[in-house]
Amino acid sequence: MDALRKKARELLESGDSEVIIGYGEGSGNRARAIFVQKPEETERLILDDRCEQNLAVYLLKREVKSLGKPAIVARLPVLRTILQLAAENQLSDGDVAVIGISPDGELVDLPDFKAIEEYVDSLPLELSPEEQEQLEKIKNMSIEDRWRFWTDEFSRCLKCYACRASCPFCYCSTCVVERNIPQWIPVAPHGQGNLEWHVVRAMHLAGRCVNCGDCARACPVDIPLNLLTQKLDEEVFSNFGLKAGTTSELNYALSTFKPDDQENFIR
Amino acid sequence: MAEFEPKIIAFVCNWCTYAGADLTGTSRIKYATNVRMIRLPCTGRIDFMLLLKAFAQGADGVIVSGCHPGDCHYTAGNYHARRRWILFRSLLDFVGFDTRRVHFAWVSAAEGAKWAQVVNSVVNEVRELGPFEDYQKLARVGVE
Amino acid sequence: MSRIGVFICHCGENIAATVDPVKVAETMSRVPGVVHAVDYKYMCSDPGQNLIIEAIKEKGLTGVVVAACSPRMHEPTFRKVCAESGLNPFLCEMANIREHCSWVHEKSDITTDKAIDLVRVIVEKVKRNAPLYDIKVPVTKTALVIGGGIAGIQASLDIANAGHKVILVERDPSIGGHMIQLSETFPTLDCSQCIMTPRMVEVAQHPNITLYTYSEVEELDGFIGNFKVKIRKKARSVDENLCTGCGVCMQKCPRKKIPSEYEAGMGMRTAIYIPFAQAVPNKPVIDKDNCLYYLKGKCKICEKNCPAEAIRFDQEDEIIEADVGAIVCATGFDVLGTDSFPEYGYGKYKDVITGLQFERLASASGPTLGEIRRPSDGKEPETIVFIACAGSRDPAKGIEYCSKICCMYTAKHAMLYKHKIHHGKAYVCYMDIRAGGKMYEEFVRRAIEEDGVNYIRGRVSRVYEQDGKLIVKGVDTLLGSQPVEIEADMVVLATAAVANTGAEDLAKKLRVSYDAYNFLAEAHPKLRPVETNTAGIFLAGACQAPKDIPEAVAQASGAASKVSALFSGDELSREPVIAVVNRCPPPVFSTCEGCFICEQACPYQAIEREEIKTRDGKLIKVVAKVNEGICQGCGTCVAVCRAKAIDLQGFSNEQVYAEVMAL
Amino acid sequence: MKLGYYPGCSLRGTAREFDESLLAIAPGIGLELEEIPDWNCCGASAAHNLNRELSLALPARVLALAEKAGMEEVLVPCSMCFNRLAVTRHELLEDEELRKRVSDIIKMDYQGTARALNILETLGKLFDEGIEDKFVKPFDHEVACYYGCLIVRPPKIVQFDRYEDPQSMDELMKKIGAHPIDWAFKVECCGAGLSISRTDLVAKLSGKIIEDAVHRGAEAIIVACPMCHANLDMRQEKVEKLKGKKYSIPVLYLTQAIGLALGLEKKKLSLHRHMVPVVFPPREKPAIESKSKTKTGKVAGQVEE
Repeated sequence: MDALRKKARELLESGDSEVIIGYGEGSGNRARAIFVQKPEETERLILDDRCEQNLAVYLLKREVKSLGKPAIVARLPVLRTILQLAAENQLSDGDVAVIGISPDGELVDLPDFKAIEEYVDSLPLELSPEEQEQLEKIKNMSIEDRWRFWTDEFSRCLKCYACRASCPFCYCSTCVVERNIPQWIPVAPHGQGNLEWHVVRAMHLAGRCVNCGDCARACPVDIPLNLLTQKLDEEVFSNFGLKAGTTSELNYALSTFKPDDQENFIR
Repeated sequence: MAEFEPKIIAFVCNWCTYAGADLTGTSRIKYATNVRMIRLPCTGRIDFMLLLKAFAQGADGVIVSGCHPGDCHYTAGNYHARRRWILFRSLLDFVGFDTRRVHFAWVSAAEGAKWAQVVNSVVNEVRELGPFEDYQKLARVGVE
Repeated sequence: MSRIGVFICHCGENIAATVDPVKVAETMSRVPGVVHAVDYKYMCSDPGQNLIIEAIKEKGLTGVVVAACSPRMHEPTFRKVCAESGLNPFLCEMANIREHCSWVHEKSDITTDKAIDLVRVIVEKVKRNAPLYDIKVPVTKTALVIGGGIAGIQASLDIANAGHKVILVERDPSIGGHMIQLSETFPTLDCSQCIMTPRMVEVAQHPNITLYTYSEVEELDGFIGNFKVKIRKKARSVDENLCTGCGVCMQKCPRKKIPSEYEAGMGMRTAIYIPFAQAVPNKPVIDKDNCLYYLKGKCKICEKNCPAEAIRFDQEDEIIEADVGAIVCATGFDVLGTDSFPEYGYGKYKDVITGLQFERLASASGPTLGEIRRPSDGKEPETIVFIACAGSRDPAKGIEYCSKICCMYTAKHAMLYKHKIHHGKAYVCYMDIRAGGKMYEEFVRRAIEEDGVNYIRGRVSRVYEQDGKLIVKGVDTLLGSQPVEIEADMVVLATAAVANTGAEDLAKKLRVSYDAYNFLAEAHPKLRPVETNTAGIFLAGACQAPKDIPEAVAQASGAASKVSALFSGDELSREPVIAVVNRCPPPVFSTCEGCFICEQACPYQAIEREEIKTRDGKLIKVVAKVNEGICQGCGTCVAVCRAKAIDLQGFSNEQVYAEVMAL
Repeated sequence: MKLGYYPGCSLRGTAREFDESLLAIAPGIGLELEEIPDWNCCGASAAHNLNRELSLALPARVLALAEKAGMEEVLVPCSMCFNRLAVTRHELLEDEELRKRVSDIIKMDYQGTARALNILETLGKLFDEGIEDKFVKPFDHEVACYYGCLIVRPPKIVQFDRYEDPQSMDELMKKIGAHPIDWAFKVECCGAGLSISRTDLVAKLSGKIIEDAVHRGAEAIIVACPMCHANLDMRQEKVEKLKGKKYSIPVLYLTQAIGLALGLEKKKLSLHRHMVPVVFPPREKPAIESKSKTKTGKVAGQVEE
């Protein structure tokens, strides 16, 4: 933690960065995102298991951009997010100083995208055993049970869009749900509209999601939304051999193809 | 009581399947009346949201059809579409949506007979499944 | 509020027999936004069209729906009608209640209900149609002609004489193609070279024609009016500017026994060679596969002897890039591979040759100076048999089509033989004689009646050697299938004409379609025989199907006139069914966030990047922009755009959504 | 190699030497044969001129039996039988309706898994496994390989060798030390269809074949078809009468030639059953210098007993 604070202080003092996006103490013994602009305030930065939010979501928020050149405390999901955002033309090399954090909490020096790519490449990207287990559980259900499970989960959805707000890849200034000519997705939070919303959201994240899990954490009614994107991530990898957030060059599952992609389901 | 007649909405590309269905007509091959066709330039244009909307609108089954791989009038639209459907189908299946109601086909401008056969078999399969009440019911969940 | 007019066509009985047009019209009239709904027997007829014109004027229609046949049939017709009455043509759409309804269902209320649905869908769409205006694209007034045979030459000259620039690309070291290999030509028996060489010279000297021989099309992109082509100019190993074509190098070259392509293997050439005396350009190339220097690293005799010091062993291929507005593909044909006829002993017996080889034997410029002498021992063949349809019309050989030219050139060959060897016996074994063409039948009769060629109707089953004779075993079906055996000195096979080598690759490069035999496909077999289905690319000659000289020339001129028409204006207009990126007020400016996933998805590289800046030039954001010249309107970008920031004119999200909602 | 075996009627009658010689060489070349239980006539050569369904049902039953016995590949030496079995399989796989109908007729469901192998294909495979060293007595003779009409035709169905100018038998013969001549009548018809009704035509047709073979210096004609053998061997005397000259050229089944190369006794190979005695008089110079290489030092003469 001291190393982190020291590094943050250096960045601010040297003027290389004007704001550090990191974790600090929040209410109720939770960690929250803080935005440190003064060297002396770097003491507020913390780093422990509670710090799991994907801070990269703030990189594209106008309010944060207005604070000046950022540095960001970056665990694996943040690193992958940065690469994916770069691939999608939302970040350029040098836009953000990265304070890399290894899985065991050590500082990693990652000067540029290339370094990040190599580092991400060196880490395992599989789901955690717990995540995998939860996914398998649902996959193994009968289709009727799956339908019951999800419609029941979605029935609680309030359309508060916290999932969207927490997702670094939902950076559209006007989301498709806000479009009303045509009104693709009904505003009313009824079962059908909710299902449509979550299917659309998952499809929009297919091949882009880096599985930070924030959507699920953000959901006030505890819908395990990350399962949807995890499932698609699995499909994208098994079908097309692609993984989001591993390269800063765009190589997106749905804007590329192979002539021999599987089509056993097509008549 | 009369047999249940499913409502099938088809999204087809202009150059292969729409033309193929024209050929079905010019060859006077009869097929089930249940299908309503919506014409788009290319399967690449067919947004998965249109399929959701079709079901929301009360479709019991949906057909998406375009040019065979390699035949796309726009060279690659159908390849992009194919990837889209691979993911969309698996997602639908994952949320418990019965994918036997969503059908994909390659029907070329020369395959008038195949179009009739595709429509008929889809109509029969969906008739077996019965009306898509599960999905219609959803529209009431949370409102009532 | 839109004012839609709906026009239901009976198409005589075609629709009315199973669909009730009156009920459809009546139902439509009650649809909100529909101010006019009528049915009529033939909407495409003049009175039918007038119904529309009047309604547009009187009812002030903002949209027209014609419920009739397939839009692929009559959409242009009705859009034209609207345009003429002052309504933007893109506010008119068709509901297909014939091919997709009346023709495929029995007469019943259900069928009529379906028709009603189909019309309602289109009504809802048209309510949301926006007026669209044709897109103007600039045209590069230079044509690329691929292939320097008679078709390519004719096309080039016609286009060039119309005042446009032409780039002519030929794969071989000289232009001339197959025609320059021919001896005399049917049905007039005038010498091929006498009529061909002046054209070749004209090409070489024409101010509007740039000629690249020994060159191939490497790569093509762009679109009609604006193609970009890369041409690979293969290294000749000779500096064309210095070379005077004196030919000393050829006299000195130690490698003299290489079968000459021009002589179809009947004669030999050297490793450094000019394919034939009248070649254009008359400059040699070094055949790297046979040159001692390239094989063994030493020799260079040509270099030592070249008075102009033009030899360049280190010369490398050159890539030439050019902008062209239209392309004529004239890549010609080839003759069926020699290994296809074990039963005729081709390749086994020296004196069994192809028609093309016979042309060289009969040609005054050929290896025998026009004397018919058999390859094995140079003797005059006393008896010669011509076998027609060698491969053609023969499913067993995988060639089911008729090669079309063989009947005529076989008659010509037999004739030439008789003219040169009067006492000789000439037989033609044929299936049918197909002599459709001006003076063709008369020509064949002449061969039979005046020159006394023996025509035997029947297939040849086998040719084998026995005691120095070629025994031709066949049957005479006109004599009650009598088996026939002819002891011949020489046998000439009218081998099938097949697609040229590399035709498939080229087709892929040009993105034009081709048939099962690799012949390039025309856009329509009857009505658009010189166009391909790729706009701006045309066909000339035997690359499309076997053709004789007059046909090839006629088609070449046809293609040339298409090109000239294309070049007649400074810009051409295309349908505005293309994608557009939206714009909206600040602070958003466009809902496009510039992720450029559309850029990667676009099959045509039609997506460009545009910077939105403040008045004082400060960059706000980079968004996608569609190049309306390149966009073909497939809409793949629309489907991958999460923000729905890009939409397809004519098939917009709003329109398609409304169509679904109408069901 | 283990294969199902369908001898067919001729190999148990007029062509028993084909059967006997095949079974004689089998062990030597690593071939194991299991005869199809309760097999029946394939219907050749009459059935397909009379009744289509019958002509398909007869071979279908044979194939179905093979399937039942779990055989995938069945060796069918007689080229007539082979042709019928191959054609039947092809037609039934083409037309599901027909397959059902025929299955009803034979009261067995023929799936199409079992398929017929001709003798050339089979021996070809075996020889590729490098068994040359087994041929202790090279069959050092000029031979005319005669394929007849049926083994390579119809090409669409049998899809084997170059049907106008086949090579497979020539290759086999080279492997056993023989010297195939280049001649023109490899796939010429011997007149089999008329071998009973119009023996005069048979003599004419077969005559040409024998004439050319002898003319080009062949010491023996090698066949793979009972009908061809009957016409060239049994009818040779008639041919000689017709042509007014003596040929007495031995006509061997390829299995017999292979047997000799393997060093088996003539008797084991049933050579004694032939009309034209299988003897090789000391060579005088052939009428046409054949293309084959100069002989290995070995003196040609009678086949050693």
